[in-house]
Amino acid sequence: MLSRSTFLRGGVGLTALFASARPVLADAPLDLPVGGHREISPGRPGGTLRVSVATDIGSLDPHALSATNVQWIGRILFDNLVYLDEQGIPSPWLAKSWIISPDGKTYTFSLRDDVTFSDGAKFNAEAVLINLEHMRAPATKSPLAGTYIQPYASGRVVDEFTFEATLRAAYSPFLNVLAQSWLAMESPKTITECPASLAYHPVGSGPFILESYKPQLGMSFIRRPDYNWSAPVTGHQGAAYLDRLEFEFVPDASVRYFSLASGEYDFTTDVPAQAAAAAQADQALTLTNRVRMGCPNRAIAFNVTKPPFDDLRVRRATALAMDRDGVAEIAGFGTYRPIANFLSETTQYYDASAASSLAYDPDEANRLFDEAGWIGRDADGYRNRNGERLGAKIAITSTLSSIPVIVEIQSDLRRVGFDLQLEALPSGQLLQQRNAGQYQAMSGGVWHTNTPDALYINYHGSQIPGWKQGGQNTSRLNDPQLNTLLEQARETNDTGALRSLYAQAQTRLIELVPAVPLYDNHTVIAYGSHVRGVIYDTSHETPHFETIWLDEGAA
Amino acid sequence: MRPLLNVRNLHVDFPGGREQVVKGISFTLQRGECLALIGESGCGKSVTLRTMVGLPGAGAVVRAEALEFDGVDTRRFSPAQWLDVRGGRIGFVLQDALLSLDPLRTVGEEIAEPLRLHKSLTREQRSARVIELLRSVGVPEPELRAAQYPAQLSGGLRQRALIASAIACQPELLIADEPTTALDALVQSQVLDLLVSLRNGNTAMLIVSHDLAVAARLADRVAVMQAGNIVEMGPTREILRNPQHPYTKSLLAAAATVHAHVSVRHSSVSVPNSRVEIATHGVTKSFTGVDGKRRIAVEPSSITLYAGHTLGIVGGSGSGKSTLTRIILGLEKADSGEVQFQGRPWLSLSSAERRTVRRRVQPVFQDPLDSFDPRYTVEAVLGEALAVAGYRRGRTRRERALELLRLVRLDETHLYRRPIELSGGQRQRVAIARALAAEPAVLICDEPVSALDVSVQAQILDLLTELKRKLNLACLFISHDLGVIRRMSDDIIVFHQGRIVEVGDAEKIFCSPKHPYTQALLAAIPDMEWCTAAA
Amino acid sequence: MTRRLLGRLGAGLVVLWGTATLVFFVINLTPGDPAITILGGPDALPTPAVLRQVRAEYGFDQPLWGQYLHYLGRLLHGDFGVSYRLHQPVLKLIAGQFGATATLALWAMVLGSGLALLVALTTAKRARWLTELLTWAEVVLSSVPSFITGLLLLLAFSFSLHLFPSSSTHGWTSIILPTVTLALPVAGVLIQVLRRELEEILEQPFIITARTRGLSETGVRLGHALRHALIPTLTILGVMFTTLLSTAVVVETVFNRQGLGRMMSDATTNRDVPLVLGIALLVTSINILANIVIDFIYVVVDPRTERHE
Amino acid sequence: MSDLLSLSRPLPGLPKIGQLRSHLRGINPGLLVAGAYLTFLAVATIAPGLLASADPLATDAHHLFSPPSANHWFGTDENGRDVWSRVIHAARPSLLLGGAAALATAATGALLGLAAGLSPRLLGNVLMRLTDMLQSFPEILLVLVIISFWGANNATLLVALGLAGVPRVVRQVRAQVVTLQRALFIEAAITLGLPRWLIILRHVLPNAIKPVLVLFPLDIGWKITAVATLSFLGLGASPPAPDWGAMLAIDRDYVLNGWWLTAIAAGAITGTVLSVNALGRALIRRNEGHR
Repeated sequence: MLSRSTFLRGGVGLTALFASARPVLADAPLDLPVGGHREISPGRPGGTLRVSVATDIGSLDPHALSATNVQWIGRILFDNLVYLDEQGIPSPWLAKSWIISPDGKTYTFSLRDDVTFSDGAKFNAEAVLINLEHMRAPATKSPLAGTYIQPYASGRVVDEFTFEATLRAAYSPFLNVLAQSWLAMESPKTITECPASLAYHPVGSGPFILESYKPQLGMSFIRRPDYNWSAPVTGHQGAAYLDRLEFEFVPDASVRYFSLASGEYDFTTDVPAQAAAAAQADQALTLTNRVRMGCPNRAIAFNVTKPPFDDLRVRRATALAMDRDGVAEIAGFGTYRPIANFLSETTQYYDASAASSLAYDPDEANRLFDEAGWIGRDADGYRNRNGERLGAKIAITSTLSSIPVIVEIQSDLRRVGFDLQLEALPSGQLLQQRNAGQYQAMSGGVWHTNTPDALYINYHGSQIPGWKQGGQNTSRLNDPQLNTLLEQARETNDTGALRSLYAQAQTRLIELVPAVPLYDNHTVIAYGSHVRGVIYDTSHETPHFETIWLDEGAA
Repeated sequence: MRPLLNVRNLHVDFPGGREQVVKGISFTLQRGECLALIGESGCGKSVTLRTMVGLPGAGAVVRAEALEFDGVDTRRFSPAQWLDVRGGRIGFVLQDALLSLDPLRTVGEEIAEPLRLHKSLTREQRSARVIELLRSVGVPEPELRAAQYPAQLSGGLRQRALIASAIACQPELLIADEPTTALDALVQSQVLDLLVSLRNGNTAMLIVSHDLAVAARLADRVAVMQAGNIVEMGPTREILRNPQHPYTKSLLAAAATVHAHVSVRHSSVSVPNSRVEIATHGVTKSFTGVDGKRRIAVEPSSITLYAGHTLGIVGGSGSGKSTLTRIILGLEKADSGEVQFQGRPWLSLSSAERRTVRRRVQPVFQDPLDSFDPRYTVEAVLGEALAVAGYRRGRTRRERALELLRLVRLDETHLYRRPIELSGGQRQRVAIARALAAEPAVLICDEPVSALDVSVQAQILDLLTELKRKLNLACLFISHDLGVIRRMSDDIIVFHQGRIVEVGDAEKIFCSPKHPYTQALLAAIPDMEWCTAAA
Repeated sequence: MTRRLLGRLGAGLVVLWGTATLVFFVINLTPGDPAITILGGPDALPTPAVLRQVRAEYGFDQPLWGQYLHYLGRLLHGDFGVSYRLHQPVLKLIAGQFGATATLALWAMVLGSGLALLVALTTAKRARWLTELLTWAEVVLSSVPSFITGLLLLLAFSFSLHLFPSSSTHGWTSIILPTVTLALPVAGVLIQVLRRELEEILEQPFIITARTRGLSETGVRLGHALRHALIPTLTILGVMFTTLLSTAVVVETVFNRQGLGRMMSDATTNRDVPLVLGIALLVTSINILANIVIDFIYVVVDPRTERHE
Repeated sequence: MSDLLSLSRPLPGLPKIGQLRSHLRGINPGLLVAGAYLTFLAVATIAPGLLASADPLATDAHHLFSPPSANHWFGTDENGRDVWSRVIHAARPSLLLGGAAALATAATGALLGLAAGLSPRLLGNVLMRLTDMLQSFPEILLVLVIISFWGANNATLLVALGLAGVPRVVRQVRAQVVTLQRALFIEAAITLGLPRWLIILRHVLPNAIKPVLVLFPLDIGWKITAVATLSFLGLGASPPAPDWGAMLAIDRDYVLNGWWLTAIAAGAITGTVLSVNALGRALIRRNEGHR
């Protein structure tokens, strides 16, 4: 997902504001997601949690959305068939157990028999069938869930609590994606009777029930008292502790920080990076910073089919010219980790050995440009070859929030004689270019998913965006060797084979440089010190709300 | 007896602004007496009036040895005392009732205002009193009028309503600033009658006018003001008969030339053998009014204008005289009929054909300033007209322009100024010069002197007369002022409600008017016997 | 009167039709892939079947003229379509946001014009230094862009002094700063116009007449001048409506308020075509209606208007 | 809203040079400050290098948010760029775009207004209905639609901002043309036998566009505000080009890190609009004084 966060929060007076004006550029320790996925001790029930959120996603049907917020909204309203354990291995949730056929094409799930949806509908094999059909039905217009289960061919209700899914081909990420919030189980009754209402009146089996949703303004949830089926990995028993959750949309970064610090809110799901240092310094606040799985932030994705980036030497040189530490500093003010690999470190089968060869090396960058024939220099200091200036346009949306990062990259590239021009386009025109492949480079963004199959989605030759299908392979890379590796990884469930295949894929990507990974994809949240019991989702590293409780004595 | 007003050595000036406006005037006014301040525009008479009610204007500095109303020094009045005096003991009538009555309030509300401020009457009593007042100033259907807005009333009725509001609280002093100036001759006469009738109480009256005739009709005494000073004061009859100060004399002389009974025309009585310059045949014109009804502006009318001859057209406002002249100028299309210029058709020409001869018929408008492009200097104004007459840009054109300026008694210094920087009389001279620059055969003068002071009027009229003779121009002369018409015209046409009611030799019409409207018009001329004697 | 009203309404309908047409074509002639937009933008990963479904459902596979006629037809039935991004009926969305902006605009109008009337009535034609001061005040008020005023107020009163909540939903006090931000430029323009008008009116002969009747300064200003000053005020308020909406876009963004303004800017940046069209039509009709209403209020305030018609 | 300032009468021209000195003597100190500020901006527009030597685009990831100092008069921003230099270099695009948009509005409006006022009744009415349409459609929405859908480059910004305000000018010019056609000096020219085209060219046109010219400076102020507002909403100049509104939009997210950034950008915009408006108003007042 492209994460888009802006804005601050807090209760510091202007004096404090000016005093803390010098940014803290270093020493903000990185809180890598080690643990934090399991409830340590039971909390105290009662109370209302007030939460500020950067953006409204406009709709609440996870199957019909691809937005980031679904990750934690999903855990509030819904449950999934499976849940990842702390090692990233699928573990039971609504499905108690499952059997995978040797050819990897048939999954037989044995389901819990005590789960109900908040509209009274019962959770059973029929419900799973209806949900999977709903995700892939064209009428749902699913931008994500439907694609994640694309290999799913048919489902069969074996008995009331046994469901059998048949895939067209083996698809090793199948269980992982079923653990993601976008593939949550919705009430079969609502899906069949009133699918249109799912957008603003979703019904699930989760620990909270939607009380109200006011677009652009906020939403509130109330506890479901009879909830008793949290994923075993979370260690939580019974209903949620909080009576009520109140979310309000606060797009302005400064306001988000100041209103948290002043106590107008207890919690924010989106701490602006620039306020992280201040939040951390504030004794009354707790700040957590977690790295998410998937592809890290690639500020630039090269179009490998168009000059100048059809030349591998130019791609590599461009990548080596970027000062990764500087960029990470500008983007994250010390909260974001620089990374030079195509998978984030927390993702399963991350291969650390591949990482070093894209490290910042301007001398090598210059050498490569020379080698590629870009020897001349013009009056502005840019390289040229046969009178043609070395440069490219990068297409960005005019509302992109990470502009300082692109600007820093532009400045880095200028030092090695590469003229990177920013072309801010309305999103519609950007999509047009993206489909038609008429761009030299694009802002790559992040792609969060809980499986290394992220690489398939982002770099497999079948995933090139076009008019017929969406796609995330904006590098338009179609490397037979890489394609084979990623296809094979989808077809096996053997851990050893997977590890080897994904390691090879990562190495291959570093050879090909279709994009430049720069820094990790983080979730930065903060909350008042009276807020206790915050645990994180194993798939998304976003907070769970059913385990949160309020320690009034500390408030 | 103690005078109601006692003013001694009054000075009013506006520091940082214009020069002193009132420079030490003295006068007294007894109860029941009427004093008229006479003078031309800018002589300080209006400021004097407003000083009497403590409203000389923003930033004014008032000094005087005595400034007493009913024995009390008005300079000691507190603001609250002034509020009691104004409207309660002193009534004030301003010049133009259309502007002097609040256009957003009904006539009744306006008249009730002083009653509300000074008398404790119930709402019913007030409205009854308003009706009574309206009736007393001669407004017919007072109930209806009280509910109407000022703009819905005719000029005369409006002025009466304004007077009614000033006398609502039976003030001891009624002050009137040019009370009849904006009105047609007939209406003016009726309003004067009303003011005369009001004098028959114990009310003192202080009026200001530029019109000697008005003073003659109303005032017991006259004070002549010039540039902030009273140059002469005395009983009306005496001053008018036997003026001592040269300024008074010149004023009277100017008025006399304007209003001369004796013909001062130099052309022979009629010139039957002269060429016909303009002839109209059955010209008609009607407009669609805002109410959607057709209103006839000009009924079939035929007039003939000879070279070297002046044809005067007289009539009240809205009588159609201006529409007819606009048709003759080709600025308005006629519904039917034809106009001939020098025997050839004029109206029926295509605009392109007419354009070549247009310069031969030139207008002089009432408001010269509006007739000049605001961006133009006098030189450019004249230059444009000279170009039409065939003068190319260059020395000859400049010399011709200077020649024209001299002809209208202006000089080279005026050439580079813009009309806005000139006085009213000078502007009118430039307008005449422009008309002459085009070398016309016919001059059409639409109220050319109405906006000017009397002494300036006389000069402009003299100039026109002289030029007409010198250049043998045919002249169509439109005015509402009978005196001016009589002085200028060989023949006269009387217009009334879009129709020509009387045509004929000027003297004959003045001596023996046939049509009742003409008779009424002539009867309304203020009596100016004394003027004649003075001249 | 009735005929005139019908005439105005008829002309209004033509204007609406024109607006709908203009916006429809401006939007649809721009390049872009609305299907992907509907599916959530660049991070959407739809299957080919989903893309086909979306294009068919929204008629993108039809020629533009077909889409236009279809769109007009639906408009005639009062169907404004479903938002691309929010997946809810446009009318419902607009209805949900309208109140907030209307309340804000109304208070701003009241505050702005009240302030302007008060200042103008008390200060017109007074001492020179006061005039000088107010001339500058007018310039400042109407020059400082609203987003700067808003930021300053937010910084000073919310972040620093904690007098008002920084978030938009916390109680009635949260409307105060946005209202002030919105009202200040209104006041700036109105004060300027009113003072010019009043200075002219207070020179009029009928004001002198009123004074000579013994009417006090307050009486003159309230009894005569005020009503005259209301006429240009009305004209401005009519024009002001669109200005207020523009300012609302900014104010709602700065203060994180929900409302039509923010929905409008969100809808345009997200290329939510049905929503943009819906808002355009709504705002245009309100504008037309407001001006008709103001025209008729004129008749009440100014008896001359009707006769001049 | 500025059509409220429209003057129904033709205005006389500007004062002559000779009168200028006496005007200067009585001039308001505030206006002098405004004039000085604009002169400074003019220099910044023509030769920004004279005032700021640092490269407005050069980043320095290791000196983000430096407070104002001798090296960096206004400190550095979120990319470590010199803010003083950025503020100075941002003057040109703001002023040029503001000026060009105002010019586009005035020119388009004047042409259409003349056409509406002079063309036959039917055509004139059609033009006026089109104007009504444009006027009922809120400017901000028009601008947002054009820019969101066509992109925020200089050309679309110019079109969008130029179009906004055109109805006002059309109405103003048309009203002026209609009034002028009945003006006495036009009739005087007709009676001189001048052809219609010459009268239009010589008398109608110059007098009709005078009020537009008088309001021109105020419109520049409005357009500069609009440019800044659009940038603030994220619809303005493309990064990394220095632009006041964009600086403000980005910097307000960093209030915590460098509050002066917000203050400086806000100050630059406010100062410019204020100066332009103050001088524009003074010009109007002077014009009225000469009526």
